[in-house]
Amino acid sequence: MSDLDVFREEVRAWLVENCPPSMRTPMGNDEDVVWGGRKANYKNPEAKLWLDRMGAKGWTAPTWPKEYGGGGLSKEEASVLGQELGRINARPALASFGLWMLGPVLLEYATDEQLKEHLPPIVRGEIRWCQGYSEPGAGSDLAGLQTRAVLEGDEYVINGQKVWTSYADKADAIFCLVRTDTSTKHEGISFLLIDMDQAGVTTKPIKLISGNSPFCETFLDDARTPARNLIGRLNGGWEIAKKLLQHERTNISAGGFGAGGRSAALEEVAKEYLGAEGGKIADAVKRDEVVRHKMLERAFAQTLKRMSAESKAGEVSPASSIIKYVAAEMNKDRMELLVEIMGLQALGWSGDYFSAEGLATTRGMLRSKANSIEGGTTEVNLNVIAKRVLGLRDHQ
Amino acid sequence: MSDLDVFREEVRAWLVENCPPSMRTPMGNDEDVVWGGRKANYKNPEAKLWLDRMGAKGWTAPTWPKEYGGGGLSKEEASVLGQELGRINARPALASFGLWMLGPVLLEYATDEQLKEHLPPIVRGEIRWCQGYSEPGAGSDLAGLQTRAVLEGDEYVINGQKVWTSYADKADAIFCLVRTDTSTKHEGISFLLIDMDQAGVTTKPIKLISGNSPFCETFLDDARTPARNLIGRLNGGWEIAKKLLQHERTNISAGGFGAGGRSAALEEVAKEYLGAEGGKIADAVKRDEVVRHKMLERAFAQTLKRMSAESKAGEVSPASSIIKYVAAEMNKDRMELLVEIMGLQALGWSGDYFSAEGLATTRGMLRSKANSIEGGTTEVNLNVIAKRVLGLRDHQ
Amino acid sequence: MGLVLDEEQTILKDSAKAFFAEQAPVTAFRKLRDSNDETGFSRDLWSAMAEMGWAGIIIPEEFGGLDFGFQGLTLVLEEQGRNLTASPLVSTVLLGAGALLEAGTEAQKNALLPMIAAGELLMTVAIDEDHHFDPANTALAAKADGDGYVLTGEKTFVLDGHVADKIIVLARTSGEKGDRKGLTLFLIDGTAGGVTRERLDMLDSRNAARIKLDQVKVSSEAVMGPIDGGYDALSKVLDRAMIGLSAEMLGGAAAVFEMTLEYLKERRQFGQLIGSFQSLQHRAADMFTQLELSKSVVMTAATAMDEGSNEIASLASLAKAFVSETSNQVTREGIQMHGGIGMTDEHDVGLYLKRSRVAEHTFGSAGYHRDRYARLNDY
Amino acid sequence: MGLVLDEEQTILKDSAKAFFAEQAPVTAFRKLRDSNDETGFSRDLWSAMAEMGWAGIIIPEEFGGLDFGFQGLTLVLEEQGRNLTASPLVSTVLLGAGALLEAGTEAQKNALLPMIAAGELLMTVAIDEDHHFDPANTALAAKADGDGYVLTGEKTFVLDGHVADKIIVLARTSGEKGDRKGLTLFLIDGTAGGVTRERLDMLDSRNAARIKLDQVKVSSEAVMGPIDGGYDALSKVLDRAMIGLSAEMLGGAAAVFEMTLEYLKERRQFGQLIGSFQSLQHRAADMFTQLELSKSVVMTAATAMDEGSNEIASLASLAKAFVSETSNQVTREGIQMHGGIGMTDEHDVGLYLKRSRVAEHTFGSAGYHRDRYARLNDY
Repeated sequence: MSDLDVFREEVRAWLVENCPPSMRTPMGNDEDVVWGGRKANYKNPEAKLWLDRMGAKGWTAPTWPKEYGGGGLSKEEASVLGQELGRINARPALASFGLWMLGPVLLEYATDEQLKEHLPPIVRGEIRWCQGYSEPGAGSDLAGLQTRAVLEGDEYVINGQKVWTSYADKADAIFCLVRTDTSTKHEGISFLLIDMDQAGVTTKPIKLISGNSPFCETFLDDARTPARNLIGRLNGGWEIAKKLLQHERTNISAGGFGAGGRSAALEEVAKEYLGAEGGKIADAVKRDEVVRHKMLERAFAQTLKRMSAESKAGEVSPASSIIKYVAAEMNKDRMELLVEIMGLQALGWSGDYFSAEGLATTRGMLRSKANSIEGGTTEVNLNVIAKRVLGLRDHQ
Repeated sequence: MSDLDVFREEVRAWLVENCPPSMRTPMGNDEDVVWGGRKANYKNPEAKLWLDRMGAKGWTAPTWPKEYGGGGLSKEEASVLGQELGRINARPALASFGLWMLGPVLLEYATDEQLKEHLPPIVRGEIRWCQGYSEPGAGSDLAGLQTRAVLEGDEYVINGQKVWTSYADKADAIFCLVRTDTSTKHEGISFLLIDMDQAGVTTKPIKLISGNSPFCETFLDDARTPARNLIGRLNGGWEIAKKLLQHERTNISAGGFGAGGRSAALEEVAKEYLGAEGGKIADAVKRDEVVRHKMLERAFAQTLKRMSAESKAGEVSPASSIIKYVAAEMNKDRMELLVEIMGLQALGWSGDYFSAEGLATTRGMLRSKANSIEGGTTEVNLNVIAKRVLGLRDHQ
Repeated sequence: MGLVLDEEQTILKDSAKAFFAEQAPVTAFRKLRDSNDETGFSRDLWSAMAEMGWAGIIIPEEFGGLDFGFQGLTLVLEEQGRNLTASPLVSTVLLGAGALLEAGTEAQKNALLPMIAAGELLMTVAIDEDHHFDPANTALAAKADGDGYVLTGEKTFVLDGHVADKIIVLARTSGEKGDRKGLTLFLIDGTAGGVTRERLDMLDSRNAARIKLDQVKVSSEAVMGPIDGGYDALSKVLDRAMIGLSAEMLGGAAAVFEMTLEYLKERRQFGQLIGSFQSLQHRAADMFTQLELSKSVVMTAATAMDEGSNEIASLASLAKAFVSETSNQVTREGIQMHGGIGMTDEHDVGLYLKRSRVAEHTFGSAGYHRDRYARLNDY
Repeated sequence: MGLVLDEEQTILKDSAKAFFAEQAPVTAFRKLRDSNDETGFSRDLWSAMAEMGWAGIIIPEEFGGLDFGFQGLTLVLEEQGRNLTASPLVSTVLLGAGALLEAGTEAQKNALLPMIAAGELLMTVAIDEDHHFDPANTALAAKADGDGYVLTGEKTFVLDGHVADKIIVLARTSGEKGDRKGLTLFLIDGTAGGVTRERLDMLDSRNAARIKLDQVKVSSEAVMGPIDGGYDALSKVLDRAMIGLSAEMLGGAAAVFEMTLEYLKERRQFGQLIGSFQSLQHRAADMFTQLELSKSVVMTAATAMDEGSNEIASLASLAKAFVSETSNQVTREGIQMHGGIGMTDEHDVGLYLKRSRVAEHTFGSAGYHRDRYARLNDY
């Protein structure tokens, strides 16, 4: 038996022992997602148990080094772990911007001291991070940000406003791009970690057209953070930002977008709402649109697989812009197509008359409009492909 | 009886008398078009007779002043003439860039002397004009033209190369944009008339992907023209060029594009090549595409009508860019759709196996690709709409 | 006239523009939405609109109307769409008055048209029973009973159905669901015994209701138009409704385009106005082009209605299909070009998108109308 | 392997790239076209390709082949497509060898596969009878006659049909035109008595023929695969052909994209490189994206073929439909972005467009394959 097989046996045995029964059932809705953090509220105590056990093993971050609380697994072992979790339909123990976004950047840019301070709480889900990037005046033009950080003694004092900070109202801390030099654009940006449990940080949820408020405005008024929370070089934040954006694009896209109706297969919904004749979707024109979409989804999945096979482990590349571009437009089209298929049933806002599936489609269609805006607009992604991949230049 | 009714009676009587029988039959193909000029070759003597009679009345240019050979008709009278010609399915007596393009510009910019010299031969079809605009280095960027004209005594000496000159190999004379000042771009262009019957002017047909050669390269090597053939102001040619381009866009679009398959209705072709079930095109997906196209064609026709109703007589506006943009893309889509519908029958190049309709579709599809390039590319038209109609600006 | 407005029409359009901008701008609709008002529109506003003559704009003078013509109504609808104004113009005038003019008996016309023109009567037509528009798919049964009928069944997506004083119900008097024959129109009271009404909470916060009819008895005088021939009668009413709604959608799309164009001219990114980026310029130019085409199809269809053209049905489907696609494109682009701010509930563009999606599906989607257009033209 | 080339495959791809660039670039195809050569390809070139092992690349070693795998063949086809090379690779290897491997008797395999591998035998399959691809629409009749059959009917669009030494004919042994049952494959000589062949002058100047069979007698040994079960046998052959042709189209589209990208980087208008105009940048970025997706579908389908996946049919239709759309988009944009020069016969981009349109319709258009994909997946 190979080492990997041995490992697999161990994992399997551990899971039998440690994955609580309710954690092996499909998630009902967004509320079942475990984000951890100081303010976490576990309706299901088994969710907490599952997080604690996985966190203790470091398996929420399987490939991170053991010394920082991670699982210390090889890429192959992590893959085995993923397969075994999938085999029993285990729910993710932890959803976390700390795991997906901040951690990888810290591992590349932080000092040993910083890693020891910040990674273990992320792994155990003891802290919930959010990301402070966009500002009201700087959307796609991220580097135009104005939030100022000034060093006073051994603390940075931060003033400014962030916007589109996901779940900032539920987060404990924020990783932030701030301006530390106003005389230059890209080279005057630094990357700071800021605790949000202070008077200088306030948040205000933004209500979206979908009726939800996953994003906030975050106000920094004389907020303070110790100087040791500067990650990487002073004024070296833009490089980190670009890396993070690629992580974000890849994560957003691979994870699928937003809410609503992802579970039911498009063709089954079409058969139900448009009728079927001889096993075929009765509306031949819509059927063709469904096939087009299914084909694109499949081509996209194959491309994700191919790009992942081509890339070196952990590397992110301009290909992330291709992925993000396709994923965003594809999901928007999917939701519009679902609305077309479901008709009136997907045009309701609330009420018993409309099916849960219908309401989720309506809201999901609305939410999906942000897919091509958040984490890099479609326009910015096309710019990146044109310039960084194809080598086309700006006007001279 | 109103004056117009009297006029209508007169026209009707004149047509009975003067329109030869063969000129009241549908045209068979492009060869039946009468372009006139010194090199004209009339296979059908009645075509020549019809041209001579119409030319003598000035009715090839019904609204041009009588003193310049035109018909001197009011807009209303010209409209009556058009209706009566249509009523007997009369063929156009003359097709002519002189009538469509040069004449209107001369009427606006030329001196009385120039008008007396140039308009009458155009009206009578005694001269065939072509247009010398594009150059190899300057496509969409028309004003980048390099063909030089230098005044020597009372003659301009012209050196340079024009390209995409329609039917230059069959034309007697060329109206040309030339550079008369190299120190500036738009303000260094003049508008010159040049006789092509001289050693300094040679033409070379360009073979297109469709196999036809409607365009030429035209070489000007020490070509000469009298100084009196300058139209408008020295270095004032760009204003004339813009007017002419609008005329061209409107003419191209209103006249429909290129060759191939325009006659048969799309839906009938679809029924024939895809089959019909219960009177419907059997392929429901293609049927939807046919309807989309038919709807667009109808919306376009209605828009032409509306814009013509809105515009002052004879005025051309940036709306010409909208018209040109839609007409070009619509015709390209139509031809691609026809190929899709006809399948193999529209994939032949020559030979008896393929129907004439099929071959015309193949060639027409290829020819149509130029629609969005000739007379202002789609990109240029979109720029014009964005800037001149919508008021959007360039980067500052 | 037709494709260019004449003087009277221009005056009407200008006064409609001023009226809605003053009395019923988007802020008014937003307030209405946020108040969760069950009526779903302002009765005061409707009275004011009636005073302007618009409730009776297509009603002949003999019935107290303005007899201004259908084109005039589309001009008002366009301005209403531009401001997202909630009013019973579609339900009461396009559908209700339209149906009376098309299929009403003299008695029905005499009784109801003057009340509509005065803004005193709300009407609607109940058609849909399913999640896709298709009048032939009517199952709601009307059984002969003495010299009257008994109606039983359920309707959905009835515009202003929960507040309408009179409801014209499309019911099956013979044949089976799916048949075009065997349908009949009945005029019933909104508050008749056996009628239950429930307002649906729609995406666009506009009025639509689910209506249940349980053994609703009506006399033979309730019949509108020919028995078993209701489909054809209704089709003519619907042509009017499709064109009118297209005009409303055109107004909404034009408003979104204008606010987007403004934004392109004021928002800066990367040190430049975003409207100076060529890819956005080209997309804006294309939107403008589609709007110009849409304007033509709406004006042509409205003119044809006034002229009694025999192509009205085709032109109505052309308008509904074409403007729906344009509205979809413009609202999508409107959100995208506004970026994050367009995603917020606070910004108006989302309200237009919501209205657009519902309107696209009202009286048949673009796909439905392409099929209908092809059928009408024999292919 | 699969989605990333292994070392052997990389070597193969590189050598194919070098081979076609040297021995069969676009200029060679242009010369062939302008010579109006009736053979329609270069026999010398085909011998050279056979020497490279490509004629036998999917043929098992026992039959004299290279047994390199189907993926290898798609790599060669991609490079062939990139250079517009005319060769019998599709007809003889994808179709001919494919059909022998799928449905040939041992005797047929033993006799023919080695000759194919050696480049000494040209083969093809005759399927189409109409202007749209649909094997079930076969009417060409095979009537039992003693212990053999008599074939009568007409085929069209037979790739390399006028030069093929052996032709596999899809014929009807029972049932009616439109039925999938009742079809049988027959192997006949290209020069058999009763066979008339005529080369069609196609848009892409590549080989396709019309073939008439007038009372062509064959023995029972000419039967390939099950009697009346030819549709299923052929379907498997066609899956291979669809994937292979998709690879060729991908190569052509990639070539057009590359030459267009070059042009964007060198052509100036308005004092700027045209590739610096954002609308062209975005369209170029989208094309590149579609090409990346196309590459994935071709590689996935080719891998599935080698692995004997039970999803091959779906993946083949996915590849053909998806790459056809991409090829259409890229060739259209290629011409438009080149402007006038792209319209001239002198420029290569038009040649690619012509090839693309014919290839799109070979073995079923994108629309055909979307329908097939949905059928295969039960919706």
